Amino acid sequence: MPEIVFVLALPVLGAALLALIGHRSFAPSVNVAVSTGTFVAAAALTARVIEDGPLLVLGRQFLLDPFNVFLVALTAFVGMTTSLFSRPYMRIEEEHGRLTPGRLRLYHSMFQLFMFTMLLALTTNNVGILWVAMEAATLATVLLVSLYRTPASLEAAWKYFILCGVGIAQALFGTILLYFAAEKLLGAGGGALLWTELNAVRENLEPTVVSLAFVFLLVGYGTKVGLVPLHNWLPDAHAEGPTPVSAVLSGLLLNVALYAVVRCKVLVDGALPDAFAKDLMIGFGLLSVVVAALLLSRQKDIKRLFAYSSIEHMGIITFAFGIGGPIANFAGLLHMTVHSLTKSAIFFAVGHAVQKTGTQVMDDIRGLVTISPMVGWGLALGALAILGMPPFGVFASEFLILTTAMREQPWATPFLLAALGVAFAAVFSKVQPMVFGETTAMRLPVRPAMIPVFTHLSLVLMLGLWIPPFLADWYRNAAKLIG
Amino acid sequence: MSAAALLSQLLQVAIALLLAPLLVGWVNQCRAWLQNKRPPSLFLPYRTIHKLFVKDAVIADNASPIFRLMPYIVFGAMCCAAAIVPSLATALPFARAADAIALVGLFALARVFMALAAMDIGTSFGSLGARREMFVGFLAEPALLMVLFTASLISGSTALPTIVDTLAHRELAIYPSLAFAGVAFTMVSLAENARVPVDNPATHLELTMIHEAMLLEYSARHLALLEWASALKLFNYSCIGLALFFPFGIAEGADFVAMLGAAPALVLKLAIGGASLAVIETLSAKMRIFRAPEFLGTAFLLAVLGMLVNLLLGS
Amino acid sequence: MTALPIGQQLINLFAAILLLLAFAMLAQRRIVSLIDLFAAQGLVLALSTAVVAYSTRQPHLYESAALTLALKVFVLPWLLYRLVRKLDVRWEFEGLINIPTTMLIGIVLVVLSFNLALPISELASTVTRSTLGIAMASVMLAFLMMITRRKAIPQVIGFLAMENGLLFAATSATYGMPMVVELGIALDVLVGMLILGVFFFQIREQFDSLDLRHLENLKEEE
Amino acid sequence: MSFSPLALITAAIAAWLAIGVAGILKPRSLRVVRVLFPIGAAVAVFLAIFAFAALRSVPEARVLPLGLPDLPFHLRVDALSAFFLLLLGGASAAISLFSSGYFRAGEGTAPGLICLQYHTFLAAMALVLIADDAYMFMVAWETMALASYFLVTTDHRLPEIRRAGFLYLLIAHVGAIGILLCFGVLQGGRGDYTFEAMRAVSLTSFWPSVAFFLALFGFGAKAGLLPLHVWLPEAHPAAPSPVSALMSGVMLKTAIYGLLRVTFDLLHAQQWWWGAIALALGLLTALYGVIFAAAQTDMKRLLAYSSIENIGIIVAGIALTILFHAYGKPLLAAIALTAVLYHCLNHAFFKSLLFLATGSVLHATKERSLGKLGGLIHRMPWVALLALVGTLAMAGLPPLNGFVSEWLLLQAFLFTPTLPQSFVNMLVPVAAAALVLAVALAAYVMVKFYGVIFLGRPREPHLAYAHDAGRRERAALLWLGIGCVLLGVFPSTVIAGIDHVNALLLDTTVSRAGESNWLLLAPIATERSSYSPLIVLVVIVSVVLLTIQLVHRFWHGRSRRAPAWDCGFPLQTPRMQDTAEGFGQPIRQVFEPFFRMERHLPSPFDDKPRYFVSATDHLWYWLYLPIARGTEAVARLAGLIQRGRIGVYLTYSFVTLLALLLFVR
Repeated sequence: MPEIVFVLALPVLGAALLALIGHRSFAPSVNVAVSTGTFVAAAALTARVIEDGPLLVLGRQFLLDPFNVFLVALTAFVGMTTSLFSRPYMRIEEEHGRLTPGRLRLYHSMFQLFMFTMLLALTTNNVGILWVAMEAATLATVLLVSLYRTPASLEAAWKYFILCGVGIAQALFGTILLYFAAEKLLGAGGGALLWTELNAVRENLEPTVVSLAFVFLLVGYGTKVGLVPLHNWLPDAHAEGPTPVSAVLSGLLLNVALYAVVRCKVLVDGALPDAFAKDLMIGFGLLSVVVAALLLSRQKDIKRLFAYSSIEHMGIITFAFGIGGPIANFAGLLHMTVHSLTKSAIFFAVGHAVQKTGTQVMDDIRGLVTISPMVGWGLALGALAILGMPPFGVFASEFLILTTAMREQPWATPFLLAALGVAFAAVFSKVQPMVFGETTAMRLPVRPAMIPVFTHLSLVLMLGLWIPPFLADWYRNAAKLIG
Repeated sequence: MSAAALLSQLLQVAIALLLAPLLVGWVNQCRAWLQNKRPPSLFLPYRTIHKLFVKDAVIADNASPIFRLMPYIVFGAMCCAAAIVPSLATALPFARAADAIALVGLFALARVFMALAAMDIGTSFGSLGARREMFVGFLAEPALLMVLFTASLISGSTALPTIVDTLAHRELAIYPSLAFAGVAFTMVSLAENARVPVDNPATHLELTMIHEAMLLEYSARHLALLEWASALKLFNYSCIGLALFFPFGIAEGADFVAMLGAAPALVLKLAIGGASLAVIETLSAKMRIFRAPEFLGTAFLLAVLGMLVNLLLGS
Repeated sequence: MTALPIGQQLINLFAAILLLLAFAMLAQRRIVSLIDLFAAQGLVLALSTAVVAYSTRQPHLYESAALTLALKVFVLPWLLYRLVRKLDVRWEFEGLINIPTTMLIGIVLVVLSFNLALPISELASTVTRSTLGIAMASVMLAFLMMITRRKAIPQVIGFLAMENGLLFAATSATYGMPMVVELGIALDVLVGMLILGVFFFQIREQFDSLDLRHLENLKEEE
Repeated sequence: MSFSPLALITAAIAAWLAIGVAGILKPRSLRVVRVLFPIGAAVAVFLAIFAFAALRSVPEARVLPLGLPDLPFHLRVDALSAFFLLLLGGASAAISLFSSGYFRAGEGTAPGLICLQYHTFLAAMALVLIADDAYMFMVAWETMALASYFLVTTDHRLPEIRRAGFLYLLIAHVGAIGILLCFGVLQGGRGDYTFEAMRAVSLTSFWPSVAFFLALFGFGAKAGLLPLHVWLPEAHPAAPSPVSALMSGVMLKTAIYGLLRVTFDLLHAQQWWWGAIALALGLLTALYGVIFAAAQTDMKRLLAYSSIENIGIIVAGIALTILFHAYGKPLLAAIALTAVLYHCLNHAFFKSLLFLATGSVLHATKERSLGKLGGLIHRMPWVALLALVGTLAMAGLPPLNGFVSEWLLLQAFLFTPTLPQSFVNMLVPVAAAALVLAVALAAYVMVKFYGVIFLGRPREPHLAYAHDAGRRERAALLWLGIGCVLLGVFPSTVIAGIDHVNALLLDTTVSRAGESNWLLLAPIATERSSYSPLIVLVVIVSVVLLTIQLVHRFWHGRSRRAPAWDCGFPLQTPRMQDTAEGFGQPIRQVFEPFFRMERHLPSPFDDKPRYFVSATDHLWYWLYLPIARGTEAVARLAGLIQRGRIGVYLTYSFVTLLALLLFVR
């Protein structure tokens, strides 16, 4: 199975290589090259899975089914565009003297390591390894968040580490309980932690244990998803880390954590007669949407703003998976895709905007279209897209989620209506004056890397108007898988 | 429509045109008697109109075409109304061209043009008059419509001929709804025809005048047409009132004989109506302009009450 | 009733000691002795794992016991000692909540986790099932400790103690996780510890103290 | 591909989009725009023609290979959508032509970008009208909102314009979510979002009512129904005049279209009490709008408020239709619906005409405040003449078009007492009274509007240099003016067209039932009611001509010019004319409770006496600000969960964990 090996090996080798060569002028290009290679491998892998269905490889340790393979492709793609974006961005940061070559070496190798952990978490078939990979992802990003070594970034990293570490520990306890429940059916040893095995026997898993396990798993991985009230690390980490890191945190890490939750939900749904897991996820999702929308209206820092919007969207997706059924799951998966594309695009634009104006305080950012039309329009369109304005893809998924919710969970729709309204008012009233209006700032000489932004946005636009058939089948199968 | 019908139609309009100034003269005479003055000649209005036609017209420097065209349009609208209102006969061809609602629309058209022309010169009094006129109008118009609605609810139609026929052919009885409507109609027509207590046609005291303030800049033939038009308006309103509340003796068919038969009845009814108008004007005092809304509001209320009563009691 | 086999008696003993140590850590203010307690906990954990391995003939548990011994008794405490010496932070001041209250809450937690663990223990087929409740309790107590401590290092020790509790749960409930996972966990813990070490110095050089009160600036303003 | 109407309409829409893209190619060049907009106008004319063809042909559906995987874009054109497409084409043809002369370079957004936004706006509106599934409808709907938002904020440097745009987009978005939920109800849990499927679903218990009121909320937000009207008077003055014309004249009608589509096409049975509530809401809106219009001093705000009034009237008509239809009186329902559609058409024409006229005035004088205009009839005769037509039409005067629809609506009101429900019968006189009051007030407002702008003497010296509109503007205004007259004079012909819609929605028709012919309009029977604007027009005109002839024959036509007499007042300045405030003052006084008044009267001792009065909307203070403050307060509370202390955060997750564990037990 070459592809999977490449997908996993390339980032590791890249990390090692970048750590060895240190920060040379060509290090960013190496970074880009490795990420591109990973994406190519992932694409090949995806193609194969589309051709001959789910794969179970390397001693059943690695599973590739429609659900995770599309996340693999997405992750590799966003990783590639992020590396493209970070090349000029980091150079400017260095020119501004905010980063030293040593830190850039750290940044590049850690970036690759982070990619590896996420890809591992996605592809592994072993629930335990999944946990290990999630923990490793936390560790890798902690150093990225504290890259600037400013007091604020240290504080953010510390909170991130402790909160996620503790959360992850709960997840480990959940995993142990899961193993405990499975091992009576599958016998001790590696088999009992393989998701495929668990899934095969999920009807016979002991309900009480599984429900306990799911509580621990939800609280654990939910902390990384950023579900309220476990979300407190998220805005700090997003606001204080370098922008490329915020982009991948928001666009990828949250997805991966949510992926873990959903994997567990599948098992629990099988084991429990009642809709225990569904109810929990609906509750958490709704709470997150509402609270995040409210907090959005109080933000002053642009990156914090979009961090909260990530919490809101994760809430929406959790809500969708909680509803379940073909349409809601389809919508949830679609929303995962468009959210990570849009949100990372927004963070790219935000990064350039912040570099041009030299501040993250929104009241001091004005008239971006006059400073740099590309950045301005990128931010405006991205914000409108993330707010669920058609013809962008975010609207497509929200359309499906809301219309389904109206019949499945009517009681929830008033909250959603109010929350989405508040979120729109909050974000748009802040973005509009930043994009338009008068400005005193000069045009900076540096050319922003806008290709990633507009690639993402045009993809999102396409998904709003036309979803390629293979992608659609893919979502459908994944939705069926999630049940 | 047959030539005879057309002829009788024209006859009715002609009669209206001729009788209108006479009605005005008659009202003034009655009022003079009631106020112990020596009455002016019954035909004074005709002389006035002729005199004005003879004079040379003086037009303000910055007058626009609207200003010059307005008298003709108002006059035309009033003639059209005279053709529609069943004064002598009901089965007239033009009566179909506009029902009660359209009739009110015609009056509104005339009013709007008067107001616009009054604002055209840009004098303080002109715009003051225009404002007050529209102010009175926006309350009087709905009241009038409500009155007509009451009638049309009784007759199940908004076509004036049908209304008149139904009302004329009902057995005599007390109709509280019509009573309400009658009072409302009287009040409205007082306001609409610039009569005391809302307006005083006999004065140019700037604080009180409404209708006259709009005509200040007019002279000669334009003024003559306007005088004539307002006389026609009074005539039309009286005919509407008579048709609604005393529809007796009006000609059913459209032949001359019937109409000639109906003419004396009409004259008689008009004489009585004019006299009572004079009485009202003598007995009541001109009210401040800001009292006008209350007055007209009462009329409006009465008209709506009339409708409600009609729906409640079915009569 | 017949007396339990010796192995199980030992395991129960170790479990009791583990719980006791957890409480001790909750009560302990001096960082150095906190580290000692942590090391002791690791030792007990390793011993119990070994006993389980012996009494249930599970060779792979010996490896995990060795791993625990190496990591939790030698490497991590050593690292912590060095840190404490380098940063010389010896004293921990009053926690957020005073000790007696903490203790009371701890008791409540223990009762609660016993309750929660009971149904699971019923199902367990292992000789060590009764200790699952204790494992959960020590996890909870570690959690409580993390909440109540104001200094960075005790918080981290709490974190590691939680890891211990989890491992104990794994061994007691399921005779340990598969080896890959065990290794992965161990690796994560080690790396995490190293990163934290780096962190302490950074925090120290930024705020010249390890008091977490300095790390309360990122928040929603009123 | 056969040249069916739908295909041609789709092609026209595509052409619009192409024009927009062509505009963006050279964004800064004004010449390109000058060429592109007339082409867009031509496309609009063709669209109108195709729509007219579609109006009389059978419904026709197509599927585009776009959209969601299980839900490609469904297109369908039936009589209802065709009618509104006709409206769109007819009005936008003139507006595009006007725009080609209107937009100048340099102010705000680049002309090429405006061209793109403008034509996207047009295309989106057309797509809303031919959408046949919920997803495409929503996409087109929101695209419409977005494009119009960008057009409104063309001059985005001004904060108040940005504020207006924000308010507009916010309310539009919230309304859109309401519509979305409405469709969520309509699909009945089947997961099939085509309108075809929705027609098939039969909802039970309270679901139909939920759907209707969600639709009323959503579409009402777009149409400017109370209390969601606040964006209109902000957005219309902010937007460039052609855009205001397009939004007020056409876009509001798409909301009416949606309401009709949901109520009469997708929902099967209507409840009478929907009608009652909608009636109350509509009339309240009408009165509210016209009263505020009377108090305005900005000409575009005035027109915006009068749009609110007209929307209120239209909604009242829809409510009547619901009432009649619920009580199984199809003919009366058809009359009411005819009135509704007719009024939509009329409003599209005269409101666009007036907004474009204000645009010309704005360009000629750089003034928007009524207090600084006046006497423009001498400087810009063309605009003045055509604006007069619009003014009379909007004042609802015969023989112009505004009157016809109001006449029909009043007829419908008069027939209501035949309903079995006595409560409704009691409601009607009051409702009719309110409607008539609103119509009469509209006349007041229009006299103020026209008189203050075009008549009297210029209130500012620089007005003397005002110039008349350009050739293209004139042509556009002429088109609309002629439209007003024709719509007013040949009602029976128009109604014959509208009857296709009646046949579709209520399967009955007006013109075949009554005794109407090309000359005479008699929906039921000539005995019941009849109206012939043509005769009225001919009579008045002939009398006017005849009188002029006779007067000149018997007497003379001599006249001379002289200074105004004005009761002999010696000196007169333009300042002595009535101002807009003055003209609105009586209304403000009578309807005082409607306003939130702030008056500053000069004291006798001021050396520079200033009079200042502002009449603002109570709803801001009773509804919107409380909501805003409430959200603010809740948000502050939510902020309290994040106070930065890590111990507290840990406690959150700890407590959550314990709570869940107990929940599991």
